[in-house]
Amino acid sequence: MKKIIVIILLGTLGFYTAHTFFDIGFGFPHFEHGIKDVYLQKTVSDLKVSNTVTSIVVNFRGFDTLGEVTVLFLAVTALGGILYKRRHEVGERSVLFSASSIVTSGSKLLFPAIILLGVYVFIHGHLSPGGGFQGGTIIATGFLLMLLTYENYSVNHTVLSLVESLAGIAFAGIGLLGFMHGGTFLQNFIEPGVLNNLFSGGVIPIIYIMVGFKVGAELTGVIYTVLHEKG
Amino acid sequence: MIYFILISVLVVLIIGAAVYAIRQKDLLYAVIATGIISLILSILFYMLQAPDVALTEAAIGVALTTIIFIITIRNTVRFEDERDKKDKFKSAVK
Amino acid sequence: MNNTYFDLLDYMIYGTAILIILIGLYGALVKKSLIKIVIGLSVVDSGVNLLIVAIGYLKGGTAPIFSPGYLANPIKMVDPVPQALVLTAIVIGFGVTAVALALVIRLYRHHGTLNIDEIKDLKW
Amino acid sequence: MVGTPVLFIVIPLLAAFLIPLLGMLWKELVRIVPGLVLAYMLVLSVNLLNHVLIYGPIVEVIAGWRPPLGINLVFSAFSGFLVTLVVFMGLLIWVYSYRFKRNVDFEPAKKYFLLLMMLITGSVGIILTGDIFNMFVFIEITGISGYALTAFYTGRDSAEASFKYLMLGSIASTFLLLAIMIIYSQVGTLNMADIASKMHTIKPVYKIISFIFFITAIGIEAEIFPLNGWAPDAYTEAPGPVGAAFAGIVVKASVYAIVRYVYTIFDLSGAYDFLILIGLITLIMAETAAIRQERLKRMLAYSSIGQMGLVMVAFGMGTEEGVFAALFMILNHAIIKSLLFFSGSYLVYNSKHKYIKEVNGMSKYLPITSLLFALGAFAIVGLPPFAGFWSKLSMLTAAADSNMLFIIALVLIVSVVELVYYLRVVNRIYFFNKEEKTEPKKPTFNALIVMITLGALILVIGFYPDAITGILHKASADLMDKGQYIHDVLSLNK
Amino acid sequence: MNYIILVVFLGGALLTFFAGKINNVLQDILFLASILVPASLFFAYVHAGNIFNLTLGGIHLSLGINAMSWLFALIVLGLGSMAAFYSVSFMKGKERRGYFYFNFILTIMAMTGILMSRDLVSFFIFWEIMTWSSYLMTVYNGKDVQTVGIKYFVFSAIGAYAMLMAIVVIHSINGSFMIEDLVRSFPEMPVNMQILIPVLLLTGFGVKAAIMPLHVWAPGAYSNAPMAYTSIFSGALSKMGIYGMVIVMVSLLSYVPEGYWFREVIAWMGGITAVIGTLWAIKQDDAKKLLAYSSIAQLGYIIVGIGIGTPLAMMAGLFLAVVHALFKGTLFLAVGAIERQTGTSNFREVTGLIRKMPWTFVASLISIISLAGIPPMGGFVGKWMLYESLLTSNHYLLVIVIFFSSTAAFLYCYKFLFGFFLGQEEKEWANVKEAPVLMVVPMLILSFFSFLLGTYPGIILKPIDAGMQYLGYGITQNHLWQTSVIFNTWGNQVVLQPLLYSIIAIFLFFLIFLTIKSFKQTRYVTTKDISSSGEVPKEHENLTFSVDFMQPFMRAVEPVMRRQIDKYYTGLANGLEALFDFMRKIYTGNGQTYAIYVIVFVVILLLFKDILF
Repeated sequence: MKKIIVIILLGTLGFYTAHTFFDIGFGFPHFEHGIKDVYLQKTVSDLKVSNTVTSIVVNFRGFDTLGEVTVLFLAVTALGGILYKRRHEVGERSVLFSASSIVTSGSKLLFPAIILLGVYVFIHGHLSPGGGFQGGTIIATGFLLMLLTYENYSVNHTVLSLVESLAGIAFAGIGLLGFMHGGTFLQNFIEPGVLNNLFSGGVIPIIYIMVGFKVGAELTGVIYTVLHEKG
Repeated sequence: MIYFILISVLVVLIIGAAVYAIRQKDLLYAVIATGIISLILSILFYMLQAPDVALTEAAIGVALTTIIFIITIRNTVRFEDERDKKDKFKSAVK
Repeated sequence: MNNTYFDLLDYMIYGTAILIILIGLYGALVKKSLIKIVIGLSVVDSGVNLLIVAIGYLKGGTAPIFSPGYLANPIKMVDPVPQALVLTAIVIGFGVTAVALALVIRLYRHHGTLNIDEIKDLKW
Repeated sequence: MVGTPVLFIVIPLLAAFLIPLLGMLWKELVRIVPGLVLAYMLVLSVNLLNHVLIYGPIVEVIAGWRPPLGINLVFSAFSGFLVTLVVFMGLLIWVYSYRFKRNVDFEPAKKYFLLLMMLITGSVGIILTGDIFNMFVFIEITGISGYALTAFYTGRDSAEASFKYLMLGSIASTFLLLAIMIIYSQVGTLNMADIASKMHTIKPVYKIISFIFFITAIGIEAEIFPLNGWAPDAYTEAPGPVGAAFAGIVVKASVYAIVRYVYTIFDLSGAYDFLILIGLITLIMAETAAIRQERLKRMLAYSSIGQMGLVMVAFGMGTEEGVFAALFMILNHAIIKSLLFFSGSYLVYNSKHKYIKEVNGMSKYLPITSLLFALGAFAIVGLPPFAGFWSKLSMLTAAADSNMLFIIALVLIVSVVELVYYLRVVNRIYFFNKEEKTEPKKPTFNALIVMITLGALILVIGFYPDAITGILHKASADLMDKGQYIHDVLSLNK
Repeated sequence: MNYIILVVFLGGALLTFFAGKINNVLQDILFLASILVPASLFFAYVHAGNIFNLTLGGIHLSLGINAMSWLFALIVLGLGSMAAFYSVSFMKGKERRGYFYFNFILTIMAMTGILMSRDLVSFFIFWEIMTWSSYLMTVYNGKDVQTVGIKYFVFSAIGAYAMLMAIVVIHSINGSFMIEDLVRSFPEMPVNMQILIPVLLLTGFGVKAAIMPLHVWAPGAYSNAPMAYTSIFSGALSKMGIYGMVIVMVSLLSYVPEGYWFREVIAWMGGITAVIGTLWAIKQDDAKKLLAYSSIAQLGYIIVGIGIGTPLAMMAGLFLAVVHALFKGTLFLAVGAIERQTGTSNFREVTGLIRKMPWTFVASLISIISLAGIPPMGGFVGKWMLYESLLTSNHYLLVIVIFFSSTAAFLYCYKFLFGFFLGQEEKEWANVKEAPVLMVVPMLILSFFSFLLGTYPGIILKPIDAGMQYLGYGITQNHLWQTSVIFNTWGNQVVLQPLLYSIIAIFLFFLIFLTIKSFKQTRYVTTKDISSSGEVPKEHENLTFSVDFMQPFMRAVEPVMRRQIDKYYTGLANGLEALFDFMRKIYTGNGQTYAIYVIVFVVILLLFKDILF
């Protein structure tokens, strides 16, 4: 009964949503004089950033990104709060168990490579696809691999939160520097340089690297917290 | 044409995976199915000319989300209908 | 390449996205297991992300990246804004899912079950 | 000018990132820093509000791009008033809970203050931002802080409440994203003022559907009737001050969002009537649900929901008087309901389930707390000469001027219901004999200060409403002038 | 000056409240001062011309006084001062003194404020302050707070909110809250408003005046409040309802054609209230309840007078209002004194106090005579004028109703008098003393005034006349008083009074003489000791004289009594609560259900989007 009602409801909802979106149409520009044209133009001319998505994420809509890393930060905090137990309540059962030696040695080999990849991705965020989020997540996957294979592998929590905090402070701090230099928060106050150079885009790569560190640390924190949750 | 077929296959796969994820009683498989959804999604993103999104989705959706789901399942129960499963085990033992 | 295929494609991506949303919602609304509900919600997120990216798509467009040695025409680029939004949405969705799963663990600790029908001490 | 609106977001964020580090240096900093930040925000907002009332709104640009491109923050009389209110309430909540959590371990305490600060920051962000997607981000910040704060006490059913909240919040964000994308696909911009100026070009169907999605998404946070299932649970299970924060801060921000959509962004004429309709339904359902509650906080939660319904009715009138009344009610509700939550949580401090019957006879043990609770109860039902009366009067006057006699009658009938359940509690406090099991807990000094401040505010506004009406008038005029908003944002006369 | 009085009241209330922490005597002194100082200030300095204007919250408030409200202020402050003296003694040694004094002063302040209000908002503010302060007094004992107290407040709130609705409607039409503007513009309002506004206002005032279907709160509230306060509650506070009704009936309704029906209906409602109140009063065994119902009945008379609205009827109504304040105030004070001295106010238990509390008896006797409408007390004059006015305006049926009610009132008058003071003396009450001086003197003063008004009604008829002229009645200086047939030279002296006095004196003499004599001649037994009849009564049977002595009468009127309107209200309230309890089940506690509600909400909006937007 409940299922039927839900299906009917969802059907109606789906009908209207689908109707709307089909009507909007797919694969052609829907509007004129949108902001995207300006973005595409300014990212080359003003910011000298070849990846438009990066320039949007970090500069045009950098405020969103600040909020977003905050969301992740809060998620880590929330996880700690929600899963918090007093010492005597902590149980014995762990989700972890040791892996075979092939896996362990393989992971050992892979780990630096993954980290390197992550770093590469976020350093080149303004040039190629990828950036802070992607690089950060890749780094987190690297740590995840290590955490899964080595039962006793532990990330230094202090370092983690230090990285996280410092990266966050750097992000906001750079924003404030922009405020002092250019009058607006997150202003790109460094000379953008030449398009497609590694050192181009002014503060954008710096911020994105910070985002990378922060996201990496936060996601590792999430994994770490959940993984060390003992029933 | 190939492009079209590829997308069709992906679309069918992703919907299949979604249905499977919802219908599967074994939560572990369901979670794997969500991982597959994310994987196909990232391919779709790539085909929709969104490489950044594809990268993110691949890393977060496939790896991280799946793993925290799995950890949760290991910390709680594996099957959707806890009671049923226990009974089934019991009957199987008998 | 035939135009009709592209027409079908028009509906296909949107349709898939909406279908995934609906399937996810169905899971979240009907399934009893808390983990299943969270799975449903994360499936919904996936669908929404696909929908958002699809809105910015331009037929025959290129990724919004001005790579060297590759003549990029801003007019032929897909809309980068939805992609930027989706990046944010994905990360936020991950954060919410993580919190949800932590709550699931807490609830299991407290109630010893994951059946949502049995977890309603607070009502009326 | 002392600062700019962006500092409302950046300073707390910096502090939030710093707090884990500071906690390593000296544990007390974890408590103190959020308070300092909130105090700074209050000073800032008061200063900015003063400035804004004289010189007109401040439009803050971020990353140096003019509004249709970049994200902007708008600190006008309307949003500035709400920000000041929110920050003020936040500071009081901080003071109230400063020692409240001393019996809790350090780890959660650290998180508590951090999350509380971020809850307030998120709400401030919702109010200040001039960009719909940015608003989504802030709603999520608020949401995640809210989930975590709701689940703060491990001993209670708080995880259940939090999960319900999260479930609905997650559905809300889905709808919000859908709505944002429908709008974006039509106008190609995310800036509120830009959207508002281009709204007439959108096909009505899209407009309506995206509005429906918006109202659903934000309605979940703003606790309108069929969407508010999470609210009573969350209010009940969250720590006392957090309940006050939900009632005094989060809901206010969400109602602001709804109002911004209805008044500025969308130009749907039916939206106003819809607000009235939904507000009335919320009011009636919540107040009737409240009358038979067995738990004190749950009753307060339903009452709070009902009050927000009333606020929405006032906003739905669409006249400047109505907006004025609604703002007045928001102010009063923030003050009074916080007082009720604060004093109420001391009345049932040591109780597990917070049953109403456990307040019996508390007046002998907690005289001041009881008196303040009674004051709050009298004020919230709108008895003169307390603060609630003026807002109720202005609301009814506005309704009468819009010729809504039926609504006046309905609102007044519901007020009688409200009166009954509040009086029952007050009677229990004063005239019943204490239950054997209950153990009264004397309020801590800082809690007492906060409660007395709120009580004094109730009396001040009650006896001298002019203290606040000037600002309210300017704020409501500011909201009504949509063209001015668009002009201010898009042409940036800074 | 106007606002200074209110500020003094308010400050006095707060000071008195906190003085209790220091010293009880100080508190008493402050209490008296904060009643008497503003009262004397009022009579010394406030005149019709002084108007104090204030703008608060964008609303123009105005305080001032007119001849009509001066009359009511006389009742409020006069009775209030007397009751204040009484209270000091009454409250000695009781708990919650600060609470009592605070609310007492606040009530007086609120009533003064109501009378001073020249605009509807301040009227409403003071009205509500009066309501909640009197509510707080009603629950003072902590007895039945969840039933009686809530009932009182709910009815008051319904009334007040009806009034509030009227106020905002008036504002939306007039753009002004001033009462003058309302009076001026009322005849030009649309007809539906001309009906709606009086109905709403009369509901509000009717609650306080305990008019028939809205009276159910009164018995409980009157009897639950401390008696020192109930004298004000019944004597003065209910007059605020009358005051409001006067404004509505005269200033508004007499200028529109529909007004006639309103007046008739209200008059009839008053008549019915009088009858029902009287019948219920007879049935009571508790003096407080009896007086409470009696108050309802007496207010019924007043409402009849105001409802009829001819000059004489109005005068009768207002006169009765003053007199009622005097005698009912005294009676409640007397019951308070008895209760304080004996610990109970039940006729079944207390008898034969005439020798123990002679002064209380004297005050009660005078007041009861006045209540019953027997000459030469004030009550007689008022009732006579009422009959007269009813007859001259051709309301013969109403005359019968009122007459029946007043006649039946003798039963409870007798019951009151006999139950407490006459009858056999019991050992249980042998040690009862007369109440303290501070309690006796106010009663005697008040009863003296009842007496004085019977002899010199002109004392009060002059202010009434002034008030009525303010309301727009013609100059009535003497001719009105002369319309009365018997006493055609009322005003300053009544010609036939010597005759009446002698009749009364003889009657009284015999009454008292016979009663006292019968004590001496009969064997002194307890009420339980009845050996003359065949059966030996059981121990728990109460054979006090006053119990059930009008059984046959009650049996005759039982069909009327059985339909207790209170029961319908209770049924309605319980039904509503059950409904609400059912409705809140919609919050099932299941998060999934809530999520489904969200989808239902969206789908409904989507389906009805064309209608809604």
